[in-house]
Amino acid sequence: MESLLAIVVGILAASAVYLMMARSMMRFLFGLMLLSNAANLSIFVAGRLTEGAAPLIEDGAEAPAGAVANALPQALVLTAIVIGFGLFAFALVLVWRAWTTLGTLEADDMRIAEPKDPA
Amino acid sequence: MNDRAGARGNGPLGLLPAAFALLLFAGFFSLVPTISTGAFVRVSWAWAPSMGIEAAFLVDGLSLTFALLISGIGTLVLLYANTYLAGHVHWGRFALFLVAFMLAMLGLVLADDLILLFIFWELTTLTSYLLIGFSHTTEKGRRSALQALFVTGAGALAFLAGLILLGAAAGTARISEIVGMGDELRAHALYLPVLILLLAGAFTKSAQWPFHFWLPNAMAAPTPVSAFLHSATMVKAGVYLLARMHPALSGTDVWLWTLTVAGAVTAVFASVMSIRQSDLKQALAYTTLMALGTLTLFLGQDSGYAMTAFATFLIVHSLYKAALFLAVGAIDHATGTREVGLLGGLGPAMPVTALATAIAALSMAGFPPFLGFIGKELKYAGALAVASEPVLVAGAVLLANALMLAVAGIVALRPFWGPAGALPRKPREAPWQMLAGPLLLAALGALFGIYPALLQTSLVTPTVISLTGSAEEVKELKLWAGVNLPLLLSIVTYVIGVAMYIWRDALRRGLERAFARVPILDLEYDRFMAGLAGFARWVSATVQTGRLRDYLRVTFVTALAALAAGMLVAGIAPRLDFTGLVWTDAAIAAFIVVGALLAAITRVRVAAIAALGVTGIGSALIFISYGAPDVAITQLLVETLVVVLVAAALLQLPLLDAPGESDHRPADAVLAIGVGGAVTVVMLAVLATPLDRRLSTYFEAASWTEAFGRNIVNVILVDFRALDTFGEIAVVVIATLAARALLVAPRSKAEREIDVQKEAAE
Amino acid sequence: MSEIIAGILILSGGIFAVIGGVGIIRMPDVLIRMHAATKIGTLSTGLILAGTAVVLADGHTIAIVVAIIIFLLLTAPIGAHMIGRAAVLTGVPLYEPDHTEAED
Amino acid sequence: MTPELFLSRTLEVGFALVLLTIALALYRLVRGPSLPDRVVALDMMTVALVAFCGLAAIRFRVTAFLDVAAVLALVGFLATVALARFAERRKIRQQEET
Amino acid sequence: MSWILALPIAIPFATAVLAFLLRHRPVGRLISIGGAALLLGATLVLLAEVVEHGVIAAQMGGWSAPFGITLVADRLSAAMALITAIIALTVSVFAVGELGEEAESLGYHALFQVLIAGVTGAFLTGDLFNLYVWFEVMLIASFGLLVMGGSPAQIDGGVKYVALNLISTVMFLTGIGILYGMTGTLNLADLASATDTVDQGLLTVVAMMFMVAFGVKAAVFPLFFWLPASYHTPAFATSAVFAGLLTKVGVYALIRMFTLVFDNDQAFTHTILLWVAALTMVVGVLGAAAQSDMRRILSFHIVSQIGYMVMGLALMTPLALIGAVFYLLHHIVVKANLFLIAGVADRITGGTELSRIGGLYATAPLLALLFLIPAFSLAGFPPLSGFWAKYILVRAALEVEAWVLAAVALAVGLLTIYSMTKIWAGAFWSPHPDGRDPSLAQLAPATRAASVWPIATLAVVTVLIGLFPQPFYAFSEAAASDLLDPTAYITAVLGAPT
Amino acid sequence: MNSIILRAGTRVLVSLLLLFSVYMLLRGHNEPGGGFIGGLTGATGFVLYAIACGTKDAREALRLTPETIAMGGLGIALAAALLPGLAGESFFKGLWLFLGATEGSKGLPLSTVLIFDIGVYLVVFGGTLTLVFALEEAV
Amino acid sequence: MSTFATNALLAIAWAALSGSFSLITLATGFGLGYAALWVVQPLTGRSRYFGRVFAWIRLIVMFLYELFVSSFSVALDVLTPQHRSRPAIIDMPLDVKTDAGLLLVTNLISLTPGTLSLDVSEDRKTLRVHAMFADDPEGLRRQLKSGMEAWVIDAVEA
Ligand code: NA
Ligand code: NA
Repeated sequence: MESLLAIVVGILAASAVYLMMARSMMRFLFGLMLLSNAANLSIFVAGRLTEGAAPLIEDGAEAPAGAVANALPQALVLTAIVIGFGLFAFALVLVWRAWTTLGTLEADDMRIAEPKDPA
Repeated sequence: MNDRAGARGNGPLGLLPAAFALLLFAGFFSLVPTISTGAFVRVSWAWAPSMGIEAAFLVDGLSLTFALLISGIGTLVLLYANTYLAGHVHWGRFALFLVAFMLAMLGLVLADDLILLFIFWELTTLTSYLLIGFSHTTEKGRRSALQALFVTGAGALAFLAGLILLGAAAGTARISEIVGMGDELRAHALYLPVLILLLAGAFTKSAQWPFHFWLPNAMAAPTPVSAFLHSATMVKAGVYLLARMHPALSGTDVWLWTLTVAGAVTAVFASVMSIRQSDLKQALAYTTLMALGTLTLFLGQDSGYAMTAFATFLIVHSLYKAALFLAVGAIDHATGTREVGLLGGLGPAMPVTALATAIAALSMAGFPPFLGFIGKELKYAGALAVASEPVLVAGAVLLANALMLAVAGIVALRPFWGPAGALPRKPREAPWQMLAGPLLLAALGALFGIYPALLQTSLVTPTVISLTGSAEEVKELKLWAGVNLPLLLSIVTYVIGVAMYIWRDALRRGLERAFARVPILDLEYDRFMAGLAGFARWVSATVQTGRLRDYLRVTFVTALAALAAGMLVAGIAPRLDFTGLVWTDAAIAAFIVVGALLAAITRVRVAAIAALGVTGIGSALIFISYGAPDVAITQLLVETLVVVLVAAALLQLPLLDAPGESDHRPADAVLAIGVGGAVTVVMLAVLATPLDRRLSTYFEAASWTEAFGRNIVNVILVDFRALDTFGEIAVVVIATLAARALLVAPRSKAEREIDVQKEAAE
Repeated sequence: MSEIIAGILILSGGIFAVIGGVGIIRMPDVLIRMHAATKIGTLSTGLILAGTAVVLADGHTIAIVVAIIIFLLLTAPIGAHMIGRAAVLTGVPLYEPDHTEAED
Repeated sequence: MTPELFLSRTLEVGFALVLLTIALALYRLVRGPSLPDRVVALDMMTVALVAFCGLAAIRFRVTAFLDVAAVLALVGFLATVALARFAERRKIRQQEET
Repeated sequence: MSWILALPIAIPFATAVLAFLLRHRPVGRLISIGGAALLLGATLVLLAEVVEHGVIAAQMGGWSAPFGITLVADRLSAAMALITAIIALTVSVFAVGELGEEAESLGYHALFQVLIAGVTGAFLTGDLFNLYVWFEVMLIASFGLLVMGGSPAQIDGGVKYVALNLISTVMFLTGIGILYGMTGTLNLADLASATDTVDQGLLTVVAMMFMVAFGVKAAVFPLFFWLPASYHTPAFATSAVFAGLLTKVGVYALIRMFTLVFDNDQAFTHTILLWVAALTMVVGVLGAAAQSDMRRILSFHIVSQIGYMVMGLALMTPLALIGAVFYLLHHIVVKANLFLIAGVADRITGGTELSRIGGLYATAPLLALLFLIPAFSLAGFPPLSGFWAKYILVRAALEVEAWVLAAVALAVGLLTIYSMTKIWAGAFWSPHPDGRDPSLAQLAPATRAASVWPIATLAVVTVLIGLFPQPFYAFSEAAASDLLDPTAYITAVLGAPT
Repeated sequence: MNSIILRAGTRVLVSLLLLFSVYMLLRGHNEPGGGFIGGLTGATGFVLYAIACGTKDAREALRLTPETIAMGGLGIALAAALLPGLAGESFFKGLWLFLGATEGSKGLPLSTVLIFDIGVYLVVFGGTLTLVFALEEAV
Repeated sequence: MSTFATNALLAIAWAALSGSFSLITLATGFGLGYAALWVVQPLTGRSRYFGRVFAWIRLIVMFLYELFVSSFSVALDVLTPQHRSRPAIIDMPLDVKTDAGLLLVTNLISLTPGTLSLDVSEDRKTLRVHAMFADDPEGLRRQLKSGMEAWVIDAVEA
């Protein structure tokens, strides 16, 4: 499964990169979502996969009974998901604002800060 | 700019700068007895010992000569300027810059540390930039200032490199040590680079051809500046450097020929240019160039004659040139013009100025009994002492001298005693402060001409000692050295010079024609700057296109290239391993992939959102399958909220891509696949190696026993790595605050204007 | 015995789930798909969760399973109501027995 | 066939059927054609995911996965509500504009 | 120890919380300034501790390294924290003069303080993932500050800034995942030794990944686009703090990672850095030469100057690293100040486009003087701070006979002069096209004080470094030796090797 | 949103979601859950509230502005992190107090770690609502 | 449902979730539920105190029965080649008054496959239902009214 997930991560990344280079900033956002997803999965799989056993300690036990999933990457991914959510939310609002302020979602039309014909 | 005295004077405070300069002069003057014995004075402080840099100052013959010229002429110039710029609103900063310049110049000639020398060198550049730009309200003034800065600045950079290498070659930054290491340095592998780089600095600073063009333009500055910087001092910094390095670096063929050729070409070229000028100040500016060429020429040599000639002419030139500049300034100040064609008949109105000018001009023309004569004789003697090509060198010097004579005539005769022209203002004599300088300087030229021994013992001999290391090489300064070849050459000079003065208009016309085809370097400079600006614009427009998609593409290409380069150079070992693959996993992977591809392909926003939801759900399935319930829950909650947010934002956004969007972007697709592929390959290589799980092992053991939590992931989040979590919630707070700022901020005026435009377009 | 019961619950839940899935593909308009999908889906999930409760059979699990089923019964119909309302309001073409399948 | 074996087999079949259901929903999601169609598909996936959690809890004997299911059951419909409301409001705004 | 390492992060956070909760009252801004002053005190103590005791480390939560998160300060990070505090204080004062109540009620001070916390966090953390978190804190705060005000240019610039930085962020995150997957650790000091036993080829590939991720943050060629696209759009106080600090965090991260962790294949990685450095210097300065807006010129110069710092890292000799450290410290002060000055110029002349402004030299001499200091320092004019920075680097390049690099560094200095004088000529020397006589007297006294004092303070720092380079050089020397031989760093974090 | 059905359901669901979110928060140290999950769940409740009844009502129900809650949460988390420092321990060190501890059970555990997690909860809760409310009001 | 009852229910739910029905968890649940209800106070309308056990049981049983039966009938339609359905949207007068009652009626109608509550009119007098098998709209209307609604009214409002 680790190898398979590595391939899945690659496909996610490829889709994301393709989306991010699209003209519409909405598609960029979608690409961003996918890219974060790919990054999260890559951390998760980099910590190696252990089927099933969640890193929980049974009542009365001092430590997990058997082999459990690697907890550290889970914590990292969790952190990364929440951070990614914050960043995505901001980016979304920014794109929305770009639409209301600049009147476009097209990346190519966003030329206010760097005008085509510099004075 | 208002060069003319305004209604207000500067008051007694205006004399302070001159008094300060005088004080300095007096201080240096008091050192003359010590230095004239061939001794030197050195003071130093540790400044940046870790870098091997000292704040060290050395007074020897060479530096004292310069210091006296700088502070002495500085005193007179400041005195002069006080009247020249009386009542000017910017008198204060002018005086400040001028004094600062003087101090920098003094530091330059006194510094006994390579880096300290450079620092003062650059300070003179900076202060002269500000001084040349005194007439900053005109485009011309700004251009001249920049040109001077740019050319000398460029040289200075080479110079810095040269100094660093010199320091490295010598193993010390102490100049007084370096000058004694001539033999070692000349044999050093770095000799040639050091020499070339230092010469680049010296030649640009001293306006040697082909870097000369900035100097005449620098005449945009007020006259006191021209007199001080561009005749007496700053331009001589390059010459000073060559003289200072003479003991250490001279004596090689490269040194000899570079300095000789550059000096000779500059001298002749400048003399010729000088005669062409109709602006008195410009004419003088070119004679300064000529003098610098001549000085450089002598520094190319080793002979005692050349060294003595150098020392003498250095002083001579400073005296008469400063006097003439100041006098021309007085004329300008009085009449409002410096045009030769307009000026005439000023003699009766400005008798003192006329006298000072005449004396200085006689010295410049090289007539006895003025110091200029002695200087000229020594020049010929020095030129003839050149071992290899005496005729060529002497010929160049002769031509230059003759032209100087003609220019002296143009400056001293025509304006005062020629027919009166249409002057902008009725002339009257300049006030005493403006006369003191020219008179004193001209008088000194006469004094030293009649009593050359005064100069010989006090400054010339010590300077030659600095240059050659001993007093043996010094030649005597004499007004009458008997009938010899130099005297004959002098007479030839007079004849040719007078002829040139008489037929100056014809000569000028002839030169116009002759120079018509020579490229004018001043214009070449403009072309270079325009080219530079054009190139910069091209680079800027090519790189920073303003289009996000270009930026993104380059970024992804760079990332891919970096990874690919790493893989190709370092080599990695990816391994595919599908053992133990469960079919449910394959199905989940397939969901994610379908979701991702759908999101990438569909042009319908809602479909894309749903597709993203699928990849999210797929990821959650993986998290569930591999024991990460916390992550799965968080992922699902976040997915849900993302849908809520997107659904809200989408209310105002278009649901489809704008028409015209081509979704066939094969190049992008290739790039995307490349990036994805690279990520996969790296991941596979990593997964092929074993993982050290000691961190998690520790967490598993400590989670309950030490941190009292059974959910290890949560314990990591709130205890083991709580700092991460803290940062993370800060991200959440700030992200939402930032987004809120965008959402609630009232729309700006500019936005409303855009709205109006949009409406108008519809 | 509990394994058998759980197995049957899981199997029937799974079968219902697939029927819901087929329904969502086969049914002629969005409202009918919803009848088929969302609600049969809810039933199937309920069955499978019941199976879970039977297998794990501790108080904690049962409590959670009951909670989940309550949650589902509370939320699923509200969601369905919202979709149905939206479909009608936005004028999604609805199936009439005599006409062919409609798409927008 | 022991009861245990029966359970593990049915469990496999259960996973298969639930995943098949998600796949069928995915098909509807891709096809649409209307927004409510897609929302129905997403909703169905969410519910199927709850079932998947239940199955995972059995397979790994970990109740924790039911927590995932609980959150999903409680919160998942919010996406449905949001999207459905979006469709409605969008339509209403369009009508207002014209 | 624990206190003094945690305070530079905790103080700005506490300030942010208080300033936000009291944002509708005048005391809110005082809290912001007071917090920055406290931060300055704390970082001073931190630096003193580090100078006295060498590298110091604190284990958060008391969990020993590499299990918990370690905060660690060597000379470089302590100095960076101190400079951050200086910038925080000066800019927070300046902001009072520039920003209105609207920005404050939207939480400007909180965003600003959290930005500062993110920066100090990034400098002080000894943990790779924690570094990522601080990067994110900094990044999201910078997003908010960048677009606060919401003008079309800000939104436009913001989109580019956000888009490109987010890509870098994800790359960084992925890189962390992969590095963890190879080594099983996140602690930087632990990584230093853990990376010795892994597949070195793979490590190089991962190094490239980090190079790109940090390269975007540091704004090196060809990854700098976001910077000139956006830095000229926000409030000047914001530009200033961005210009001073943000890219430097990227440079810091590059230095940290490529001296401590990715030092395995220098022949490859550092050669690439060499090319990056040269191209960054050249392209940045040419970009600046092409601009005619004060802030855009300054923005491109940030890029160009980053090239110098990377050059120091790329050469990787003791002297070169000294130069990099010196450059880093000097440039923060100078660049922030130039943007502040642009802010004042904008307010009294009505813009930053050079063809539409002017006259400052004649009627605002103080501002002119205050501009000259950082401007010529930036161009490497002696005896200002920038001269020493450039001198050391050029010497370092010549020392290893990197002739071309030295020539590039020098030539870029000349072009820097060119654009600084362009500003000088355009905004200061040339008369104002509308015949205005811009003067500081136009500003209300309080605003004037809030604007001029920060600028003057930073200018004084620039001059002091220039006139007394010895302590700064000696410090940089010690900092560079820490970097080249991380034994002390590793020991401070992990304890003495047994 | 003028769906009477949705509004009727919201009444029950919001309470349930809030309750559930606190449950997830408090059990988080030992079972799946914690501040993030709790905060997100709780926020979901008020998001539903806002969707069903409008942000005005939702804000009224919330009493405090969500920004204040989020910032306050950050302050609480910071305080929980710094508190051990005041007690002479490392920052972020968990300080534990077991109320009513007996031989067999540890009693009710109170700790700085829990306070920290409550801070996390408030931040996530308040932050999410800040965003959602502002967005709802803007579009 | 009264506020108190809701609160009690929440307390029980809490205890259920906590996995222990001890007094402490119940009390905690009650407290937390109280807090939650306090928060949603603006929404809370009037409701009654006493639920009827018998009516509830009948409601649940009948609901489950309906759920199964109609699920099968929908499933049958899914699995057979022809679409048997005769969908229609019918309006049904509503007598249920309270929020809880309304929610129960509409949800239960929605949950039973074959019928779906589309909307309630502003005056709460009419429920619009989409029915899959509406060959006899009037019969269906009657069936829902006398079935679901009646059971709910008995359980909640009577
Ligand atoms: Na290493
Ligand atoms: Na201008």
